[in-house]
Order: sequence, then C-alpha cells, then structure tokens
Amino acid sequence: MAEPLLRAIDLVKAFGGLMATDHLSLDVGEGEVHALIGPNGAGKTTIVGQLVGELRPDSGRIEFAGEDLGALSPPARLLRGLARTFQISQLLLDDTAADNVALAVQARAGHSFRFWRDARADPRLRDEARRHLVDVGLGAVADRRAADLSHGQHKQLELAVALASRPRLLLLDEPMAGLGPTETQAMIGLLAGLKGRVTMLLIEHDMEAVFALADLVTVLASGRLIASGPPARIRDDPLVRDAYLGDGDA
Amino acid sequence: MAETRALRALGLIVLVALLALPAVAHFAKDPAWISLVTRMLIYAIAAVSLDLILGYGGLACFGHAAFYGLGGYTVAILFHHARSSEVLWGLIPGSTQFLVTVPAAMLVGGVVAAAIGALSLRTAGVQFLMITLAFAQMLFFLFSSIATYGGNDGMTVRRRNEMPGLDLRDDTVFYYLVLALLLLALWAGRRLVRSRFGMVIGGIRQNERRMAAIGIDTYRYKLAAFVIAGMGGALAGALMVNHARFVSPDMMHWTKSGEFMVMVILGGAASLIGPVLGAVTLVGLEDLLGQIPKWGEHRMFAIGAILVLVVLFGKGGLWGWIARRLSRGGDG
Amino acid sequence: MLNLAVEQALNGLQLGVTLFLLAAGLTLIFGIMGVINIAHGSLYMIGAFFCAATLAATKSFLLALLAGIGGAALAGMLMEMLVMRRLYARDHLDQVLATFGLSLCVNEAFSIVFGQRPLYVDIPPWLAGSVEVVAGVPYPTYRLAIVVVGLLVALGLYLLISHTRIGMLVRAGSTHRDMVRALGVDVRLLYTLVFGLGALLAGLAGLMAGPVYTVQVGMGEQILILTFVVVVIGGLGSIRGAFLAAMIVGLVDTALRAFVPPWLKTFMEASAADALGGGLSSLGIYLLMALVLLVKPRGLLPAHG
Amino acid sequence: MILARTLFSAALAVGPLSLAHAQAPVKIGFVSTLSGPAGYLGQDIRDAFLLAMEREGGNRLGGVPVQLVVEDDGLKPGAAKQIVDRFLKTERIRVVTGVVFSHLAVSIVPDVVDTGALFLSPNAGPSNFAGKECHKNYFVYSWQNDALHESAGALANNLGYKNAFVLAANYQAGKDAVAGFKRLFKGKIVEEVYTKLDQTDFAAEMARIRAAKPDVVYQFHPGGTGIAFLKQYAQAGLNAQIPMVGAEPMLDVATLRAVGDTALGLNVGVKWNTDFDNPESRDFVAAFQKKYNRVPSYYAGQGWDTAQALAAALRVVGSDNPDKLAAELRKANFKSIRGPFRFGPNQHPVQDWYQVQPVKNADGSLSLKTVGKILAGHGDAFSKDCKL
Repeated sequence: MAEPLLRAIDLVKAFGGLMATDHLSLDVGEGEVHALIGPNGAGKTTIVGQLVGELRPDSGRIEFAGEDLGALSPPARLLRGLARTFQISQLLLDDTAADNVALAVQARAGHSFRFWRDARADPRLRDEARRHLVDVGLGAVADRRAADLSHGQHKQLELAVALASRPRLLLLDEPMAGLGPTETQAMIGLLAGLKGRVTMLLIEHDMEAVFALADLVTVLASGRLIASGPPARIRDDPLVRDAYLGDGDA
Repeated sequence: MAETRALRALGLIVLVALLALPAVAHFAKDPAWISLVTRMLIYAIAAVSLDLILGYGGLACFGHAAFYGLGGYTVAILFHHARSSEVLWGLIPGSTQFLVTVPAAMLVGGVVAAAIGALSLRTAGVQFLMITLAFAQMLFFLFSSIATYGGNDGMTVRRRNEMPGLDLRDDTVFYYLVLALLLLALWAGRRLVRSRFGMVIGGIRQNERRMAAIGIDTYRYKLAAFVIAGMGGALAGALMVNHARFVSPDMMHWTKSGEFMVMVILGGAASLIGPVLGAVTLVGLEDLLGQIPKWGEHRMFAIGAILVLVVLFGKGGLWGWIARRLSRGGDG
Repeated sequence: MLNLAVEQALNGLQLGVTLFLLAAGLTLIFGIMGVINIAHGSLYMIGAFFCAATLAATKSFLLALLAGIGGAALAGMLMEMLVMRRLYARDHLDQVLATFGLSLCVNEAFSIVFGQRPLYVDIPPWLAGSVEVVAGVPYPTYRLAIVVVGLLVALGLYLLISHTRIGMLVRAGSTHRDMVRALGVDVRLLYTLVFGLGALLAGLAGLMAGPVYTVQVGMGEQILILTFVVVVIGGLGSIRGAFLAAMIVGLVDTALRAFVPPWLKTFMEASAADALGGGLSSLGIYLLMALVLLVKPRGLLPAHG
Repeated sequence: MILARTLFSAALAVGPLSLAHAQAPVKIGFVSTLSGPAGYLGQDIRDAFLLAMEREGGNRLGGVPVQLVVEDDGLKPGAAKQIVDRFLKTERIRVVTGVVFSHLAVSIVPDVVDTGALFLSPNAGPSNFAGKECHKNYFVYSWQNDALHESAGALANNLGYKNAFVLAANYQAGKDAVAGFKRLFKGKIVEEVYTKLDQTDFAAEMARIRAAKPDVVYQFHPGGTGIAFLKQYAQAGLNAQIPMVGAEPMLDVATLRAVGDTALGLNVGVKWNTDFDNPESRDFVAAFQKKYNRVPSYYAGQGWDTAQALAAALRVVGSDNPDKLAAELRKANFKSIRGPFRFGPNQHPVQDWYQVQPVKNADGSLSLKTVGKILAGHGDAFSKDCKL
C-alpha cells in the first residue's frame, strides 16, 4: 500500500489535568473509509479539532499527503484538500441552501476579493452549487433559506458544502447524529455512493452506519486507542465490547 | 411582488422629494431645510459605511467617529496649509480642491483603518467593541492637544473647497453634490454586498467557523471591510467639514461613534436604506424636538425613550418595521 | 521620594477600589446575564444624588447612606424588570443601544428633577481631616475610608461568591448559563437580585465619590468608559479579573500622572516634558488596554474557560 | 413606534415652516448650552436676558419690541451650526447671541458675520477672533479668554508670590489659560501639569504639589472637574498650607455652593461681583434674586450687560439694521454693572479686574467678597493684531 493520505503520529492533547488525546496514532489510506468510534468523552471531537487545525496538539504530528500540517490554519488545511462536516450544523441560516454551497465553491476557486459583480448571478458558482445539492438530494430546496430546512436536510447540506470544496479527505463528524431511521438510511446511501471517490474519516455513534460503510474501524476510550482493524474483528473484540458496546451507549 | 412594487414607488417618491427639496425650501422661504437635509445625508453616508461592518459583517465597531474625524481633519489641515502656504512635514502642500482633499481624506481614513483594523480584528465581540473605542479615544486626545490645528476648540475652514464647474459655496449645489455622493455610495454598497466579497462578509457574520471550514481566511476579509468602512467614514467627515466649515475633536468623541451606531440600529442594520432612515430620523428628531419651547432642552429624554422602545419592540429597526407593514399590506 | 511613592500608591489604590466597585457590578451582570449595561453609570449617579439629597434634607449621614445604596439597588432592580429582562436574548449591539437610551432617559429625568447645578455633599465630620500614614505623609482620612470600604466589599464579594449558595449559582451562571436554568432555580429572581447587587455596588461607589468628585448629572458617563476599560482588561465576567485590572488601572494611571512628567524632565526641556507627560497620561490607559487585548484577547483572567 | 410618530408630528407642528410668520418685533437669536451638565451656564445668561426684556415692560429692549428665539445647542457644534443656519436663513435674524463655549463660538461666528449679521458674545472670547481674524460685526461682552487668566497672574504678583505650581486640563483652553497666567506672572513656574480632560481624581497631582512646596497654586479645570479639584485640594489638607489663585470660572456661585466651606481662603480674579457698589449692579442683583430666587452668577451678569448694550443700540437705531447697530454697539454706550466699560480695537472689553474671596455669612452660607483691584483698564494681548 502506498503512503497513507492522512497520518496522525503520537498526538497528545491535555486540558488541565484531563488527557483528551493520549499518544494517539492513526493512518487513513487513500480511498478508504476509516471509522473512528468510542463512547462519549472518548476524545473524538478533540481529534477532529486537531486534524482540522482548530486545536493545536501539545505534541505529536499530523501529516497530510506527505506534508506536515504543523501550524497551518483551518482554511489553509482546507485548501490542501481536508474538508469537514460539523456534528452540530454550522450553516449560514439566513442564506439559501444554494448560497451556502456556492460560497464553498467560490472559496475553493481562490480568493474572494471581487467587489463588484453580483455573485448570485454568476453561473460558474451557481451551476456547480446546484450539482452538489442534487448529489445530496437537496435539488428541490436549493432556493429555500437554510433556516427553513429540516434537521436531516441540514445534515445533507453540510455534506454538500463539504463536497463543494472537492476534498481529498472528508472528515465526517457524526453525520447521523439526531437523524431518524429513514434519514439515516438515506445518509448511509449517500455516503456509500461517495465511497471510492473520496477518502473519509467517519466519526460516528451509529454502529449500523459504521459497519455498513467502514473499511477500517478505530476505537477510542479516554483518549487512547484501544483497538483498530476491519469491522468484523472489531465487532468481536471483547475489549471493545467491554469498553464501548457494553455501556449501553450505542 | 406587491411588496417590491410598493417599495419601488416609495423609493421613487422619496427620490423626487429629495430632488425637489431645494426648490420647495426656497419657495417656502425656508432655505435652512437645505442644510438640515444636507447634514442628514452626510450622516447617512457615515452610517451606511458603518453598517457595512456593523450590520453586514457583524463587527461591533465603537470607533467609527475616528475615521469620520480623520476625514474632516484631512480637509481642514489641507485647507490650513493652502492658506498659510506652509508645506506639511516638508512634503505635502495644502489644497482647497474638492477633488484633491476628499480623495486624500478617504486615503487617510483607509490607511488608519488598516492599521487600527489589523490590530483590533485580532479580538472579537465585546473586546473588539472596546479596542476600537480605545483607538478612537486615543485619536480624540491626540487632536485635542495639537495646538497648531486648534486643539480642543477646533478650527474654522473659512471657505468650502473648490471644484471646477461647480460653485460649492452655493448651498443648493453642495446639497446636490452630497445627494449624488450618497446615491453613489448606496449603489456601490448594493453592488458590494451582493458581490463575492459581500457574500463572504455576510457569511462571516452568520458563522465565522463555517467560513474558516470552507477555506476562507476570515481575518483578511474583515480587514478589507474595515478599511472600506473607514474610507466611507472619512468621506462623510470630509463632506461635513466642507458643509460646516469647521472641524473639532468632537467629531471623534466616543459619543459620536455611539450616534452612528444608534443611526444604524435605529434605522435597521444589515440593510442599505436602514442607516439612511436612522440618520434622517435621529438628526431630524434632535433638531425638531429642540425647537419645542421650554421642553426642547429636555429632548434627550424623549430620544432615549424612543431608542429603548425601538430596540425592545421594533425588530429590525425602522426599516424592518416599514418593510413588514408593506408586506402585510401587500398580502391583504 | 519614598514618601511621595507611598502617597501615590495609596492614591492609586483608592482610584482602583472606586473603579472596582463599579466594575464588579458591570462584570457580574455581563458574566451572568450576558448584558452590556451602558446605564451602569446612571446607577452610580443615582447613588450619589439620593445620598446628597437625603443628606441635605435630613442632615443624617446614616439615612443618606441607606438612601444612596437602597435607591440605587431599587433603581437597578426596576431597570432589570422593566427593560433588561427583554434584552438577555438579544445581541450586544441591541443591548448597547437600549441601555444607552436608558441612560439618556435617566440622566434627563434627574436634570429635570434636580436641575443641572452640581450638588453639595459634605464629608462626615468623623472622617474629615488627615491621618499620618507614614511620618510626614498626611493622607485624607476619607480617602483611606474609601480604600478600606472598597477592600472590605471585595472580600465580602469573594466570600459571597465562593462560600454561599447564591455564589455557587453565580459562579455556575458565569460559566454554564444553561446549567443554572436546568437546576430549577428561579432564574428570573436570581437575575433581578444580581442586577440589584451590581446596582448597589455602583450606588455605593457613587455616594462615596460624592464628597470627593462632583455630584452632577452626567457624572456616571465620565467614569463609565474607564470602568469598561477595567472590565475588559480584567476579562469579561470575571470578578477576580475586575479586581486585578482595577488595581492595575488605578496604579498605572496614578503612576503615569505622578512620575512620567518629572522623569521626562530629567532629559527634556521642562515645558515640552509637561506637554508630553500630559498627553501620555491621557492616552496611557487606552494604550494599556490595547496592549493587553493584543497579547491576551480575552483579558487577563477570562471567566469562560 | 406610535410614541415616536406622535412626538415627531408634534415636533413638526412647531417646526421651522410654521414659525415663518409676521415680522413685527425684532428677532434676536439666542443659541446656548441649556441641556447637559453645563446647561445651567446658558440658563443663567438666558434668564438675565429675559429679565432685561421684562424690566422694560415685557418683550422690549431699548423700547423696541423684540422676540427672543431661544434654542439649545446641547454643547454640539453641529447642532449649533444648524440652529444658526435656521436663524439666519429662515427666520432672517440679524442679531445672534447666547453662546457659552469657545469651541461653539468658533464654529458659528464665521457663518453669522459672513452673512452680515451681528454676533454678541456673552461669554466665549476665544483668541481666534481677537487678533487678525477680528470682525466688525463681532462683539464680546465678557473677556478675551487669555485676559481672564492674566488677571490671575497679576493677582499672584500682587499677593507677593515668587513661585507657582500651575495646573490645567490638557486641552486648548487649558493651555491658553496657562499661557495667560504666565504672561503676567513675574515669578518662577515650579511645575506645569496638564491633567486629563475627563479626569475626576486629582490625588496624584495633590501629592506632586505637596512635594513641590510652591508659594502658590494656580489651576484651571472646567465645570465639574474644577469642583472635584477644589474639594480634593482641601481634603488633602493643602488649602491650609499652600494658597491658591484662579480666574473667574474657578469659582462661580454654583461652584461655591457645590464645594462649600472648602472654598475659604481662595483668591480669585474677577471683572464683576455681586457686591459691586454701583446702582446698576445693585439693581440687577436685587431684580434677579427676586425673580429667580437665586444669586446671579457672573454668567448672568454678562447676559445682563449684553442685553443692556443691545438695548442701548436698539434705542438709537430702532430696527435691526446690522450696520447701524454695529456702529452704535461699538460706542458701548451703556451702563455696565461692572462700572466703566469700553471696547478695545478688537471689540473685546477693556476693563478693571478685582480680587475676590469667599466669606462665610452670618447664616452659614458663603458668598464672594471683593477685596481690591488687580488691574485697571486691562485689554488683551491680541488686539494689536486687529485692523478694524
């Protein structure tokens, strides 16, 4: 196998006395779907923060496509192809769904220091935005205000916005959180459709989704890696059952 | 669609009224209206420029008067040096040409805004509010103590700037010039907020974290918006000094920054018409209430009460209220 | 020289505690309710006016003291119930505008009732005169009393916040606002009480300042900006931060005024040194705030996280 | 919102459009600071002006029917400009007066005199219009700002002080005040301190004064800050050790009331005081006290003198023809409560300056007592540059 797309090497992050990330190493290979699971408080969100650059690890390194991300800011990481969705949707609620996506298209296209021409009338932005919306099944509501969409649609829109950045790696922070059974199935279908096109690091609680999508599963508890391997092995790992599946959280 | 038609009609009526104002004022033998409305329109330019960062960008700037005052001082200082034919710092000659002084004022406003913004934008929220206030207060104290330019008493600019082909000393001509500049500013503002840049600024207000996540370095965009707003504030200050023929540190006092904020929020933030309405209303109220015999000197009581009521019950300011009424009328 | 330094340190301390009394209320209100209150200066004025008017009418310092702090606290609670309550969910701009309007109203109402001429307040006879703190340095007893009261209040606030149930709620409220709501506490009552406490402290600062400064409409706005500087330097919502910042601001401001011009004179021509020194001391506090915020954007001791 | 609308239409009803009616009486525009902390200064001037009109049987000055149009500038130059604009253009007023503060005068005087109207300043006397930029239509009835502080310098000489510690607020008027004091003071300046314009606590300065041990302290702080300074000076125990001199604004009747007994021992240079022994002064003080139930301040005195000067000119001219009025005003042919009054070449007063001290009355209240003359026939340093 070639060099992994994303490597996290011996990350450590502590808040006060609490070890949120405890000497964690993690590889995500090009094209694979790698799931990261663990009970609440296992340190998943902290990992996401460090990977996208919102948090600085106390020690350790993150490499993306062979480059040390070091102190790069979140925007700089995105421009290298590392996009993310948010667990709690972070959308521009006053704008339409299409506006939300078009902004990401515009941002990917380079700087936005264009002061004069009407951005909403620019077909280069609008056409691509609409394509991404159709891809995630939001084609019909493209011109609705984000605030007026349902929770499930917000999750889909998050995905469309992330895809508009044309990422090499998509960091999905609990895309199923708060979804009903049918919506979850739809989302799993969407992500399955993306598999192979985009590398994904999937942080998720929903075991059904994880086992349906993941090539590899890594289990965290209290900031430490306790198991990593193909889904079938993880499912039967007594340590994992004990630490995670047994606590009734799933 | 009845709503937009009603709005268009309203806009047209207001525009015609503004164009006809000098003639009406002269006919009514009440030419003071011209300078009152000129003042409103100049404040409107300042308020619209503040709204770009305050309303559209969500950046609570409490130091806009700094740029307004700098614009004013630029015009006054250039005038002062043109009159005394002393060369400023050995290299800048004075000028009384409107087409020189006003762009110069905007340049100064922009450069200082870039400096203040570069530092202030490292903070956010209330801290940003306070740090912009601090910078404005520093400039206020600085200009209060420069004796050459009148210190706290300020200085008079005995004549308005000149412009080829236009007699700016004529109040009516000056009024039309200010009106034209306001319309220009509104048009430019409209293009700006709808441009790619404007979309980014609006996005930053709604969710800065999201903007960073789609690869936008928000700091640079906020700084650019801050500079544009500073230039707008300086334009207003330059016009005001031409109008009033007087400059003083009062133009930079924190209460003036507060007044601009009041205009924006009273009229309706994150709209272009709102700040204009706010400026007209605030200046008009102060002027008209002040003329009430005896109780006029207590007008701040009424103005304060109106502010409280507008914030508590009038969502979106005056413009929000008007827009709601129009759309309700359109539905029924 | 040492005597001068001792005296100036006391002066800095006294300015510091006055600022602290104002800043404590402001930062408490911000920390718990998330409201910026521009009308806080009006509460300071209310305390001073009620005290001065009661003193003139009754000649009793005790009654004047009660009227000052009671009046301010009542006014504060009234303010909370009528206006502030509706502002908690709003953004900071709306809060600034509404409370600015409120301060205009209150000031104008006082100028209608009391007129604009400054009022006279005397020092209680048992606090008049001076005490010799260090040999050769007579220091006004009244100012010492302000320092003592201010420090006692700071201690009281510390005990209140770290050792009582209300204090626990206040602490929780400033870090986890939603948690307090979830605890089933009567949040409305808590808010009204906290606002009343903040107002009381402002009123106390105002009435103590009366005999030293000027009792006049608009006196609150003059000191309000400086108070905001203190609150922001200290870290919004943090009482410990407000105390630290108030002391720093008080001491730095005093030191700038006391020692910079003489120091400049050691290598500059006298009148130029005086002019520059005056300018520096005017700018000093704002410069200090800008520097602190550039290094620590959330202030010295931020309350949240 | 309904309130806003009602107020707005109520305001419109009294707005300028409806004020333009019959022109019978001579209109006098009175723009002054009536609101805010400094509002009482403008009110005193206005009340004295109204008293002068009432004493002629109501709404008359010099026998000519007049209408005083009073407006409040709120201490804002912009508002003052707007009011004056309305005075000049809409109401066609030819005589403007009332202004208290120098920076407001600086902002509106050019507008008034450039349109040929008259400006009668009852208080502000900035240096801007005293020298090269003096104007034939501009008259000052109080003092030239510097001359005011020169009186304090001369007073310090007369009292035999050899060195002085001077303090002023750090703004132009403060620097002018120090310059004025130094112009006539012959002794040495120990230290020159500029305080913040909005400073309320002067403890640091008190300590510096104590350490410097000067013969005398001279200080100028406007409005409320001046009151705070005086109180803190006394509380620091300094008034028992180091005497203080100052100019008129340091101690008017309102200030005196606010600082109480701590004022005892001060020496102040003034051009008029309520105890002046001339019929005009006695008459004015009695009438003012009767009507308004308070002691007139020197601001009120200046308002009264301005009204008397205008009355004298109107009596001769009979209309508001500005050129004729200016010619009459220049003669200063009226009875001032100060006694003899004449103009210098720049139409600023040339007058006597007196030393006053606070004294305690039998009932425990305080008043100012005149104890001697400081300067006689004193003009100002700028008049030589004025070519009228």
